[in-house]
Amino acid sequence: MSTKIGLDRLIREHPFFQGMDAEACETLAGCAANERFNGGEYLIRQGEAANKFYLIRHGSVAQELRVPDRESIIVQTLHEGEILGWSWLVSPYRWTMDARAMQLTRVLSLDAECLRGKFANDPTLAYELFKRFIPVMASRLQTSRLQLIDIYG
Amino acid sequence: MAGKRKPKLAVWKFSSCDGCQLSLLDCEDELLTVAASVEIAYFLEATRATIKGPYALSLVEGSISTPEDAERIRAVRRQSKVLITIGACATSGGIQALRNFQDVEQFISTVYARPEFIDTLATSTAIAEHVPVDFELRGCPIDKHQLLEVLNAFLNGRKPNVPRHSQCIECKQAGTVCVMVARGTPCLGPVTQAGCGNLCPSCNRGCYGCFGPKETPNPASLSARFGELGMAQPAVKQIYRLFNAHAPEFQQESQRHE
Amino acid sequence: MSKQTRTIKVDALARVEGEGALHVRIKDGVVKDVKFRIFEPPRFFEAFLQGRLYSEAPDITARICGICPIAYMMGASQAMEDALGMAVTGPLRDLRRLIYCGEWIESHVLHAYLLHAPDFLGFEDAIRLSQHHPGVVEKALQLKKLGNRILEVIGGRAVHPVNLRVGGFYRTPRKDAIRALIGPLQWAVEASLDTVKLVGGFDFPDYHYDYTCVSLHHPDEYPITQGRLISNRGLDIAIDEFSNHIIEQHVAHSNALQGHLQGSDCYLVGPIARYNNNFEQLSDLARQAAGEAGLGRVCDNPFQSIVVRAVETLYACEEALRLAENYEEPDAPYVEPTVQAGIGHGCTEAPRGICYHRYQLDENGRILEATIVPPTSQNQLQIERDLWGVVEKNLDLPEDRLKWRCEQTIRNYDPCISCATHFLRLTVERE
Amino acid sequence: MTHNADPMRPIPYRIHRVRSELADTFTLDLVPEDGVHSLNFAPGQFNMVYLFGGGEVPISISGDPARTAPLVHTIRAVGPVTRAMKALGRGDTVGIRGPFGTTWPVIEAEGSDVVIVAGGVGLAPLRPAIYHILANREKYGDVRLYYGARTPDDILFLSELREWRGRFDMIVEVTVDSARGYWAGRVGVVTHLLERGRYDPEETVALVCGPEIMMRFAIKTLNQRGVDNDQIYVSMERNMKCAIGFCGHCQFGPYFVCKDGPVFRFDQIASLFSLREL
Amino acid sequence: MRVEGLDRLIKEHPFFRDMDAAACETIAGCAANERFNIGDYVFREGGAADKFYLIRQGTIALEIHVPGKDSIIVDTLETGAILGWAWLVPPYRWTYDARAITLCRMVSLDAHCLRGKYETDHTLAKELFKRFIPVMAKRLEATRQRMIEKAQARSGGAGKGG
Amino acid sequence: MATHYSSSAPPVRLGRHSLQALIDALRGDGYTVIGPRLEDAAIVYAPLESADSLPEGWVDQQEGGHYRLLRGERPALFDYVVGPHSWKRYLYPPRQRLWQAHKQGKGWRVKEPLDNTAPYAFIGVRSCEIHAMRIQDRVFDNGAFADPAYIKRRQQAFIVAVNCAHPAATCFCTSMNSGPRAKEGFDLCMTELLDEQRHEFLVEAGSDKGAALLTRLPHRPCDENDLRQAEAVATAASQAMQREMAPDVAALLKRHPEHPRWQEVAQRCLSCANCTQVCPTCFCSTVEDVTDLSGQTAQRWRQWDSCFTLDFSYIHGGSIRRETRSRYRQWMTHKLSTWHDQFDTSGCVGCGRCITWCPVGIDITEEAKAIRDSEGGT
Repeated sequence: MSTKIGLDRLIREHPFFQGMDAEACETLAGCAANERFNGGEYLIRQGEAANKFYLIRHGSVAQELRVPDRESIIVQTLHEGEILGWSWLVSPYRWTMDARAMQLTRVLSLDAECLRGKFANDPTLAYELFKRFIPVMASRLQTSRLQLIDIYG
Repeated sequence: MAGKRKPKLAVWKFSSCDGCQLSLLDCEDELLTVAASVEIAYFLEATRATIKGPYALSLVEGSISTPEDAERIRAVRRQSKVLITIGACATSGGIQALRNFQDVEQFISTVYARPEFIDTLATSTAIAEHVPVDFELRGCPIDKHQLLEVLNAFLNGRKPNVPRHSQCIECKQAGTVCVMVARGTPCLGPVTQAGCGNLCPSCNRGCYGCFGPKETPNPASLSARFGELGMAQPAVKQIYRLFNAHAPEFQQESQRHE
Repeated sequence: MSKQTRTIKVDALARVEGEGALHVRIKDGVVKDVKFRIFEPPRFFEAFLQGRLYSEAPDITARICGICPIAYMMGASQAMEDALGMAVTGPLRDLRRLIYCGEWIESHVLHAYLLHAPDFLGFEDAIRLSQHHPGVVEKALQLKKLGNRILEVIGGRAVHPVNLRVGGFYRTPRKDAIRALIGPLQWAVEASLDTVKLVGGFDFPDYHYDYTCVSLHHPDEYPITQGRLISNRGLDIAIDEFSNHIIEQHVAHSNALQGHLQGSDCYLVGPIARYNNNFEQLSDLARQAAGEAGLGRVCDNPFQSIVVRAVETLYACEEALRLAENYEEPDAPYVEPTVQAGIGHGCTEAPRGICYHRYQLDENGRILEATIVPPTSQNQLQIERDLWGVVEKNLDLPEDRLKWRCEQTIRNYDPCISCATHFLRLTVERE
Repeated sequence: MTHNADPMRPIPYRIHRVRSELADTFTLDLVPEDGVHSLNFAPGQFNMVYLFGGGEVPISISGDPARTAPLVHTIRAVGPVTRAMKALGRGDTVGIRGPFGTTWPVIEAEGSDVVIVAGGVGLAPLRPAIYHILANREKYGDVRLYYGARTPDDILFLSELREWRGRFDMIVEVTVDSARGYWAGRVGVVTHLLERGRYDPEETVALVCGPEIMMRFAIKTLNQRGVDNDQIYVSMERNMKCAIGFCGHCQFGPYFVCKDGPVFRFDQIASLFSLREL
Repeated sequence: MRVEGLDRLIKEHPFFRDMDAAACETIAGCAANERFNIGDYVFREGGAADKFYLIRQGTIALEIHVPGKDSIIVDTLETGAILGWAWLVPPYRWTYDARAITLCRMVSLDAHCLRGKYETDHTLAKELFKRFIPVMAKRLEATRQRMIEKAQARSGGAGKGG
Repeated sequence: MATHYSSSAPPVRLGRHSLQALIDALRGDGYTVIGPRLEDAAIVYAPLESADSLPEGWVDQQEGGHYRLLRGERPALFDYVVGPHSWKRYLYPPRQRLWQAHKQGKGWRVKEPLDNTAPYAFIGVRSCEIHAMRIQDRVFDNGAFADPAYIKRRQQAFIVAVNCAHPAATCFCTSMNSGPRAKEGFDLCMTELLDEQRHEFLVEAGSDKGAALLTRLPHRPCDENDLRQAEAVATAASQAMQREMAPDVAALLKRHPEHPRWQEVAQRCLSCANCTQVCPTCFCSTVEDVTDLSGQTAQRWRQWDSCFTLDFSYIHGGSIRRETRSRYRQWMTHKLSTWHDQFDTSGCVGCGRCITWCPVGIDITEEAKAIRDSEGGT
């Protein structure tokens, strides 16, 4: 049980969940697990079932797109305090990219199945969670678009 | 530049009056210096000697008006590191582009007794409509000083001082009095690119657009003014249909008055 | 898809004499066929002149030729003046003659030195010539520049001048501008005298032809802007009878129409024709220089056209000098035309020979029909005839020499810069 | 400052050294041809660098302001003049007019934290400011450099960045738009660094230099983080021909960028910055 | 009358597929019809983001203005798409220019009005947000795909040089 | 600017025929005298040797895009106002060489050109034109930098002003506080006094240089009546002014960078740059680098430019002001508004040239008024 309490705190302290009330964090902690990846290890593989998302606690993760016959291209790196993964929210719930730990990386994973179960009776929890996803996605979308247009040209 | 091999110059002719390449020979004071600075490798108007490509610089005169020419210009492009078009024919199809507005079959039969001997395209088009062009030198004919400037800029590796602004700027700087304001003479100067040396206004006549449209011209507003000066609609149409009739901005404006 | 078959059509296009090719067929050492082919793409001037205003014709027709735009502008202007029942006389006429002299000087010097002389001296071009004879070429360029300067002072620019119009000029030059030409023209008279001497000393291939020479003739002056059409075979007509005597024909191998003289299969226009028909009108100095350069009263060797051109250059310099010295600013730059329906003819002596215009106007001054007959189309048949003769005489020459000789033969005519010069593809078929 | 009698006349400088920085970017070290002309500059100022017969371009000085010789310019070959300059070598001559323009607020920023935001070749005009700040390190609070480049191959001054990154008194973060797998650094735009950087918005003076579009998004992010416009300095680029306020080309609202800029405190120009085609 | 019409337009729009009728009606209370001609700006970068749009018909280009150059089109949105989520993200300012490149008919939804409704009705919020997330994810993915293509084109060229 | 205009000499009268003496005296002092002349259907500023070349008896008729010279009813020498030229053509020539460099080994030697231009004497300078010169003085000496060639020409120049008697319909100097009466900034200032009895000029000296010259000319003292008559000329001119600039236009334009009127005027504007070229204060220039074919010499030339050209705002990759809308906004806002920020004065002197010489007659006062009217209120 001590782990649960610990997870709860980790969730509360993660910037993504800033402002989330304690009760909700506790609920979420019920779906959470600590995970650890060594440098070079993959957190996520393109095409596989997306049944989690991650809060990065330490380390960094490279999001990579595979390119036929060539080395993958890193489209973004994620670092401490950031989240990884929303394909669990988007049909057909498969990862669209690889995510590789660039060094020893500690994350908190949240199980999608479990979360969905909690949302069913708690629209406020869903609202609170989704509300946080949207700005992150908006920021990543904007970042990607800026990367695409070559703003340093 | 010293010690380097002289760049090879080629001069090509398509459908045209020869006046623009003649401008090079009209550079009497500079011709021999030019000849000393470049290797004249292909210039039929000046020499029967020809040297094989590739060429560092090709000057292209004339428009594309036959199927063979459409092929030939591609070959010229392939052999040319830098390709510069010279004159209204090469940059906008020239006066022969007036055919683009009409039925070319009828043109042929107006002129030739045996139309079946003539092989021509229905249109006369600019070089840039067929191959990439590095720089376009305007004018019907080009101004020889501008031609020298382009050659000079090429040899010195700099940007040519060939402004794309209006003829009016040239008139005003020369102190030439505006014929439109002071005499009511319709003048294309405000929509025409500078470069001729404000010839027509300094002869008290309106500019007739030899140098083609300036950057971002506003012919619709100018045409409205022509109307206020008493110019009839058909004349407004015709004034844009001369040596740069096929230049998009002039073409559109003339079509507005059909 | 031939719409109608008309063998005679005067309603014809004025071509820029342009890109040319030569085809000679020789069988068993006998010339079977010679074709001088003009493949300059057609540009349809006569067609798009239809519907334009009379006043636009000089500027539009100028674009037929970049080397002799004055010939076209002047021919068109005078034809329009004829149609509108007016005439330009006095100082304005003199000014026209002066600018035309500029064109003769510019065109003749260009041809003589830059295009033709290298043939006689065995150089590929004037630039190579200049490496061996720098002084000659530099002087030639200065002379040519003076011709252009006359065009610029009166016309605004050398190629496609802007200042000429039906009725005269848009703006007449200031007296001081014209007077400034006097000094250089005095030099030019001397320089062109030297030219006559120089080219008179060239080696001329032995070839003679009994030409039918057609030119203008004017009782008071060497013909440039005006006159009657005459020939050395008795033709003597006003220019409005031109089309009754000369027909144009379209042949398969040429984009240019060929001119024929009624009653004679081919004829010659240009410097030799002018010279032969108007020797007496030349200045004393010019006649004397011609004689000293080995020209007779009549020239029958087309290779000597370079000498005739030099003589005409001398004359044009003298004439320009006289006109410049007498220049006074006219009261008005032009005679105001009165628009009316009509038909008009204009014919002037372009550097290469007579250039004829005919226009029909409606009552608003719009062009209903236009005909322009440039000198080159008139000379085309004669060029082929000369080629035939020259090839026959030189069958033993190696191919490259024969080719060069053929080119030189064409260049005798200065038919147009691009074909007169060096765009000749010679195919010799030996069967 | 030794001013030329005629501010429009260039002083010949000889190229002492050419360093190739990136595929299209190079650095010229220049010494005066007469051996005596000296030119003191402040970080952020620029010179008009003239290629004889080729044309003149405004180039920020990228050397150490504490050293008057050689004069250092880092140039990206983007136009005809700069491309032709790329072909120059040791011993060739260029003309110099300058220095011109306003400077980075290295004095005003004393006592504050400094966030330096650079994009692409925009690091070059900031380098004199970095030199100055590091030379006077004790006068400043935290110093951060956030630098964005297109790819790892487009990172300017790589060895110096490494050196600075190794210092304990400066944080250097570099990010690229895209990279292959071997790249161990960050991928993402520079604004992302600003979003997450641990600077204190209240205490920060930000120096921003890069293409206008990059600056636009950087400023937006800084604002979002709570850095006010009067704490942000930017280096503007406009068509500078005379560099002395005579020719009018670089006008930007009530300013001439050559004379009143290129460095502006952003609140001076915030309202102009959003206007199109100003 | 008008509200009823909007209600139907909202129900029929793919974005709101499977949304229950009552929710659609609630949303319709925040809706208005809008029309933009070719070249019109729907919004401009930096402007207050107080709406989002359902594109009923037409094409919208999302652009970034670059001084001295043609605007860069970062995306085009067509019939059936939605436009705008800056109203969900502080500081609620548009990040791009949106310009009609054909005649566009749209339904706009007022942000203040919506916020008022969903802040008390989290089911409505959830329904709305869960529709936004996949749309954003798709666009993000498309953008990254283009990044890859661009990176490949670039390195492809450089590779040949070696 | 070091030139000080002030003099305590009393006004005098100069007869019509003493103008030749004035011209001769100036020429004798080494000045190139420039004055109004009728050329090509307009009054232009050209070298003047004889007072007979002055456009006697001509008046001008001006409107937007319209200029005609007509015979006036009286043989006045200065009954027209300003034409297409301005004095900046002489003080700040359309094209001038800045310097020239010669190759020497691997290096280059830069030489400044010798400016041997004789000093100018300008005859017939109007009050608005004096204001324009003073505005350009601030441009070409901005404290940090100065244009030596301009300053030399300007300091050497001798200014003979003329008070306007009949403003053109396009004039609006009264509302710009720049005329019609010349108050300072001249060496001499003349008011033409012409009636049945006499044809004279009342001449005031504005500088010691002017006063000194005046003593060398045949003149007579003035009486009260002369002064009154001269004053009446200026007053009548002021009252005849037909156009005016919207008040507080500087602040007005600052409020409206995105006004729809900019788009509307762009429909008419040709971006031909005539307004900037005829404007006596517009100072924008560009430079051309000129080389010889062999690359042994390089020159730099400065020439007039205009904010109406596409190239004007070019930075690598493209131009900032691509639309005519933004170019017109730039010009008008600069002239009437941001000019104050930069030079502490308006850039407009109300001479009306930009109105007259706009081929399509765009009227800067009308444009300002339209924006002002859109604000409503008083």
